[in-house]
Amino acid sequence: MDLASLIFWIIAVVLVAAALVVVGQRNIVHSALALVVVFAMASGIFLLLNAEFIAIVQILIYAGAVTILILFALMLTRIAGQRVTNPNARPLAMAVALVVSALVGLGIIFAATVSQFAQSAPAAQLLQGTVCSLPSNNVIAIGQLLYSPSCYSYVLPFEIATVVLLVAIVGAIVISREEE
Amino acid sequence: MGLTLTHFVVLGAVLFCIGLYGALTKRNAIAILMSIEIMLNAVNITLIAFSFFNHVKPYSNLLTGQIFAIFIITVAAAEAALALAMIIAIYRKRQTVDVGEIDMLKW
Amino acid sequence: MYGLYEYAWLILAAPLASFVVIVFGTRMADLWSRHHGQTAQDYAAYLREADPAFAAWEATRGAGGHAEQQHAAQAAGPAEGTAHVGHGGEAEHQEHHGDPYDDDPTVPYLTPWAKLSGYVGIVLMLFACLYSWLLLFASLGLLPGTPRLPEGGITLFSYTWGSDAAFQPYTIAFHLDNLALAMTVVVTTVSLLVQFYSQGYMASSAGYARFFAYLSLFAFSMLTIVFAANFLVIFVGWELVGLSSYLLIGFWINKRAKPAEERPAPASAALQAFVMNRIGDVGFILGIMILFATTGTFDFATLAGSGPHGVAQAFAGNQALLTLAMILVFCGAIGKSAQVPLHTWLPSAMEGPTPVSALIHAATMVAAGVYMVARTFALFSAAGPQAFGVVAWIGGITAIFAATIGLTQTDFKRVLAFSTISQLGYMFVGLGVAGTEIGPGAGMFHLFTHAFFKALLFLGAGSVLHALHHAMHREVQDMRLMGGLARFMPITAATWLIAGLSISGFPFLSGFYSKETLISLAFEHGDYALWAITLVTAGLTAFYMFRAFFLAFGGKGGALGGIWGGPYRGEGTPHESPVTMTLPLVILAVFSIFAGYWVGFFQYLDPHAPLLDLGKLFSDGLTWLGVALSLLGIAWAYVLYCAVGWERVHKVVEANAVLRFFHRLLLHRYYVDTLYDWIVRYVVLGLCHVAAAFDRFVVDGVVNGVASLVMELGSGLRRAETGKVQAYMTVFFGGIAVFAVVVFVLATLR
Amino acid sequence: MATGFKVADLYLLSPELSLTLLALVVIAVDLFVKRRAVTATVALVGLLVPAFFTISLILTNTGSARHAFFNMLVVDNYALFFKVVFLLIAAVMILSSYSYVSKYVRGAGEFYTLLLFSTTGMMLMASTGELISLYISLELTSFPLYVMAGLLRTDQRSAEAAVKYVLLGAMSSAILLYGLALLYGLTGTTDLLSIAGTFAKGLQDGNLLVIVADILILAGFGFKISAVPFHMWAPDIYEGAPTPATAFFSVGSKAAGFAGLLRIFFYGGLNLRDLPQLVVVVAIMAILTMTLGNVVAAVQANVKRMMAYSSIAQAGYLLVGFCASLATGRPEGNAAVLFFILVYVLTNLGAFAGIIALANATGGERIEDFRGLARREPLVSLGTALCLLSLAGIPPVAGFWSKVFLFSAAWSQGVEMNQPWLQWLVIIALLNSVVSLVYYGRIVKAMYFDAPPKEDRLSTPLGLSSSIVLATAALLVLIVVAQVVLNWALPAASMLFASAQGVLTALGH
Repeated sequence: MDLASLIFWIIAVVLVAAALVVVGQRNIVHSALALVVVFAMASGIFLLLNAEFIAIVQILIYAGAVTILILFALMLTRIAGQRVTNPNARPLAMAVALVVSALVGLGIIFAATVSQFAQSAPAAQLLQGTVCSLPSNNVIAIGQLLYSPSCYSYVLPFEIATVVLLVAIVGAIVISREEE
Repeated sequence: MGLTLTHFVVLGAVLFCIGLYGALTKRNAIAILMSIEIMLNAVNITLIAFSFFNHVKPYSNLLTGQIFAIFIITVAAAEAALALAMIIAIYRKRQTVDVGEIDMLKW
Repeated sequence: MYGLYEYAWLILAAPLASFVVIVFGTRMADLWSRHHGQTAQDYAAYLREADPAFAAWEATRGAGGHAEQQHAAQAAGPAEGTAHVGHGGEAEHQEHHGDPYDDDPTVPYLTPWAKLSGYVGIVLMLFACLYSWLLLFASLGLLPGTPRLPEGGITLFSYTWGSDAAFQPYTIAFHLDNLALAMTVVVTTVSLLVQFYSQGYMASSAGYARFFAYLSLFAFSMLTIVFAANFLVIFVGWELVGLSSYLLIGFWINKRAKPAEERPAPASAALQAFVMNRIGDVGFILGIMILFATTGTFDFATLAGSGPHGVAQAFAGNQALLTLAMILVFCGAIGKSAQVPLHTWLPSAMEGPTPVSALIHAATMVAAGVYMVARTFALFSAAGPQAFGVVAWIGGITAIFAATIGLTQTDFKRVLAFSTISQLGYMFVGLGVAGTEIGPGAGMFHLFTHAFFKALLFLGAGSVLHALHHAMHREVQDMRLMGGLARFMPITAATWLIAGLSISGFPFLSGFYSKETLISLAFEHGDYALWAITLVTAGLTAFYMFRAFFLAFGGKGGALGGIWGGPYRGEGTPHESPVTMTLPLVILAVFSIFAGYWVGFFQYLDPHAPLLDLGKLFSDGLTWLGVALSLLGIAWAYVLYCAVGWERVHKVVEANAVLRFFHRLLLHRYYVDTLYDWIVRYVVLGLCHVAAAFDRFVVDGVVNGVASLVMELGSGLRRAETGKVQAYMTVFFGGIAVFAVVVFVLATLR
Repeated sequence: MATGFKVADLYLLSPELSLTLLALVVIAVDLFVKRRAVTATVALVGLLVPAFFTISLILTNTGSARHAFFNMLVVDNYALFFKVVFLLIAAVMILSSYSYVSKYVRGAGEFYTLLLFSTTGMMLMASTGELISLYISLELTSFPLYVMAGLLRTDQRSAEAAVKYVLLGAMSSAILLYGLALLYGLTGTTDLLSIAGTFAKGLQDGNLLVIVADILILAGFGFKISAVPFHMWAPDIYEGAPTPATAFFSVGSKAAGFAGLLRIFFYGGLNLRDLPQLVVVVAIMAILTMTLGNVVAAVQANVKRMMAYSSIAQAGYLLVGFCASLATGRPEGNAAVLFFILVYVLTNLGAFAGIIALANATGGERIEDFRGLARREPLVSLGTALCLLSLAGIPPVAGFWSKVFLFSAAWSQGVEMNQPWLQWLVIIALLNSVVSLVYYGRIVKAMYFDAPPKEDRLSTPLGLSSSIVLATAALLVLIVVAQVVLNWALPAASMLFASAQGVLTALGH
């Protein structure tokens, strides 16, 4: 077993365990803290896959911002005197949920393991525009792919994403604004 | 035995599955949201794994999976903000975040 | 090349345009201006000043209405006398007659905008009329530089709804050929004159603008039939004609029934016309459906052609079905052209304003049936002699049937109504006996000439009624209350005389040519029974037309031995109608004289048909036999109504048991209306009860069963919507899981 | 091939660009001008700008697709058709929602802004040729919808609708993302044309992961178009949301969902592999959707809830056309789908305008509140009744013809391509149409044959009555010009196939 595999297995086990804690805990704050572990471990997986930038972003946005957001929300929606802050559904519902999610997961895993992925591109070059060679630095490469004007880049979705963020801001403000 | 694509895809699927189970069983709306975040992370892992193991020339030159993941992170964060705002809004009106009790609209 | 002809759709568009302009333009403006300027009360005050008749009527309405109510209460008998307040309105409704104003007098009649809408209608119709005459001359080759129409005609407009092959038969197509053009001329000319005439006739009636809108719609509908290139369009026009006739017959919606004169209310007359036509239309639709189901097309030219969609090929070996189809199609014509046994609506339709009657009888509605048969003549030819036999015999029976009824009617307009039915019968005889070598020419020729003198007869009658209305301040249609009107209204009388002579087949007038041709055709064709019927009918026609003439315009003691003038049996002093009404009479009189001189008519419609051989017509003894019979009829009418006088004739008839029986029989129109009444009351209503029971217990049972099943299922399924978000998620992913399993199983099985 | 970004590319993006700017202008106007009418007017008049650009794009359309931003923006007949539909939706929505919004909704200015943003997302979704932009556009479409559901003033049900919508929406986008990720993994690219090429050449049949990806994507879009079993959100959210927002969901979400679905399945060449299994899934979905929608709609008392089930049922009919095209590889079914969508959009907007008018005047939205409406408000009743009859598919209104086109396309393709089960699908759809008469008829009956609870005249604001008149008039006009629209829809639908075909040709198939 090489080092990468070892790291992978460690991270994977912790990741799954933390995720199970998130869905298993009956105290919502513990769940939230376990969620931070999930995010951090996922970031580790990203590092393993040569996605340094995303690993950092993952830490910054998920482990930082989103978790804080969730914790704030938890504080704001606290119900006094409630012992179980993160209750489960009824046993029957849980059983059904287990079956359903197991089916979905197993289906995907089964399909993924027996299927083959495309190994070669079609004969003709179909991508529009020039594909520039990317630098080995992950951050620079992603920057170039996000908004390079001359090479193949995802500038349109990037611009749309800005509007999505604006909509989210406007929406969050409108929703949470106290009635005038 | 080196790491293969299957390792990561299966990890992603397992994670997705756990998130899904959480979303289906947790009754706190915020917990559901957390479960959904796990599911999205699972998707991200899958995507980045695909990006890493992409052997299809010339597409493998592009880090499409990573770009996709960035967009997902962005949107998920925005979605989380939006959802939390709504959960807080309904908490203010009903004093509960238990989705089992949020069932005025039915039938 | 056919540039001039290609704009013939303008003729169709003109009345539609005037309808639209009147309804959405002047009528709106009228309503607006009335709302803002002139109120109904203002108008009543104005009318009180301007029209002494109105003031008088209004004065009697207060007192008389009350008196009538008491009268009604007495009539209802002591048992119902106590309920008099509740039933007063209804009783008055029953007993009401002699009301000078058939509509609410406080509704303004002739506002400037209404007047304008009349002008709009007339001007646009004038354009259509002139254009159609121009085209007629062009198609006769009289217009230098413009070729005649090609034999198959030209397509004016074609719009296929949907490019899919399945939609190909559903085409809106208009088509112009000589047949259509001849009919267009008739329709536009009569419509124009009727509209012009209506200016005077409708001047004192409410809804002046509405009337012109309806007239335009009527003309448009008829022109749709005329230009139709396939059964689909002709059917649309057919129903539009039904609609507009419904609107026009029932135009005086507030007018009541007059049981004393056996006259229904316009509203119910309109309904009767509509329903009768629907009965015929059932056959029409079935016929069209058989044709379409077998050939796959509605197009006349295709049906008549020899291609795979033509009836010749499609019905090969199945001639009986084609004959059946064409007889069913002819059912539509029976209804529309008021042939026996669906004729009863036409006399009732006399309740509409008289210009409408003129329009219906001369050009627009009843002519549609004849025109349709002429239009589908090739199909009837293909169907063979049985189909033609049905056409001819229905026509022949109707001709003599209606003519005999006409002998005894006392209502001025009703005589004309039965004469129309009778003459339409002639046209069908003409179509039925002509055979393929002459084509539809003979029947259409009579339609062509008849249009002018029948319009003239009706407009003349309208002129008389108008005059009497003004003289007596009530509606008079009974000929026994007229007499000697020729001295009061010479123009009307003179033109009416011309029309009467023409319809009687007096030599050298238009009716002579068309009618005698028909009769001699029946003889040549070997249908001696039909020939005899038409010959006798000719004599009867002459008799009742002149009976009407002498009763209304002449009478014992008048000038020219009672032909001109005589003792006037009504009250007041009638006057000749205004020039807006007499001018159309004069124009129509000219047409009534000369329309028959178009000897190339047969050939115009069908290039292979022979010319109308005048020499043969004049030299044939049979022709003069017919003329002699007509003259005999005229003479007999003169003897009875000028020399003897109708009172004495009446006494004689009443004294003789046999004569009395026939008089009753004819006066009650062979009791056909009574029979229908009975059938409707007992048979149809009985069937309705059966159908209602079936509907209630079987149909409703099934429907309600299915509905309650759906409801039960729905009530169960809606419970799945628990309102719990996680249940929704579970279903969502459960669905995915199930789909995945299904697909995996399928993929493995493959 | 374009090598990089050109200013001319902005022209192709101009409708969306101007719409975004308009949304920003509206928010700014709302900030500085207190009168709501001004905001609505600005939004409505401002729509002329994207409309102008769209028309200009249509006029300069040569019939072949134009690409910009590395094929992430595709301007072809298909995209233009949907752009028109979405602009129509936005315009009618603004026109008909003003009175209700200013009365019952908090943040009226934001309502319009969100509406415009959502429309932008829809337009982008119809005209994008790449998965990432597709996903982002989908979210741009959805986010405003989530918010709009919760905007009803002081109403717990509205807040509940918003929470449910956002949670379910997040779930569905997660599952869609998984599908898209698998698609990317399978083909190595997110460019739809490249995916089509890879599907045609680089993958073999019997690839289970392809089917899984198909199902996941179908589920994601099935949520948007509310197809059974992904429909559960619709009734609750429809009932709880402000009525204009409901109207917008019922047409916008559905049209956008179908726009994306057809784009990804046909333009992206997903129809090139493992069809039989996929078609079975879609057919089952279609049958379930039609039947459940109609059956449950029949027992609803709340009109908005009933309309939700009705819209589910309509999605079922649309799936029949989609299924036909999927199974036979012929564009006719999709063309009928496009026409059906246009008619459905107009009809539903008209019907909802009637419901808004009633809710606006009386606050009631149950079927019994419609009693005698014909006497209280004849014009609106007539328009609503016509729209409902159109939804039921009663001739001769356009709804009838859209159904005729859809079913006859499916039927004739079933005959031609020897797929007899398609005819059974059509028969089931026809039976469902009969069932649908029950509940549409109930409202019409209530409006025209029941005694009104109050003898008064309701006054309908100009915007509402004009939008209902416009919608109804459009329905009647569509009867006549149906062929014109079809002549546009067919090339649009063919183009989706043509692109995949073009790929195949380019690959030397």
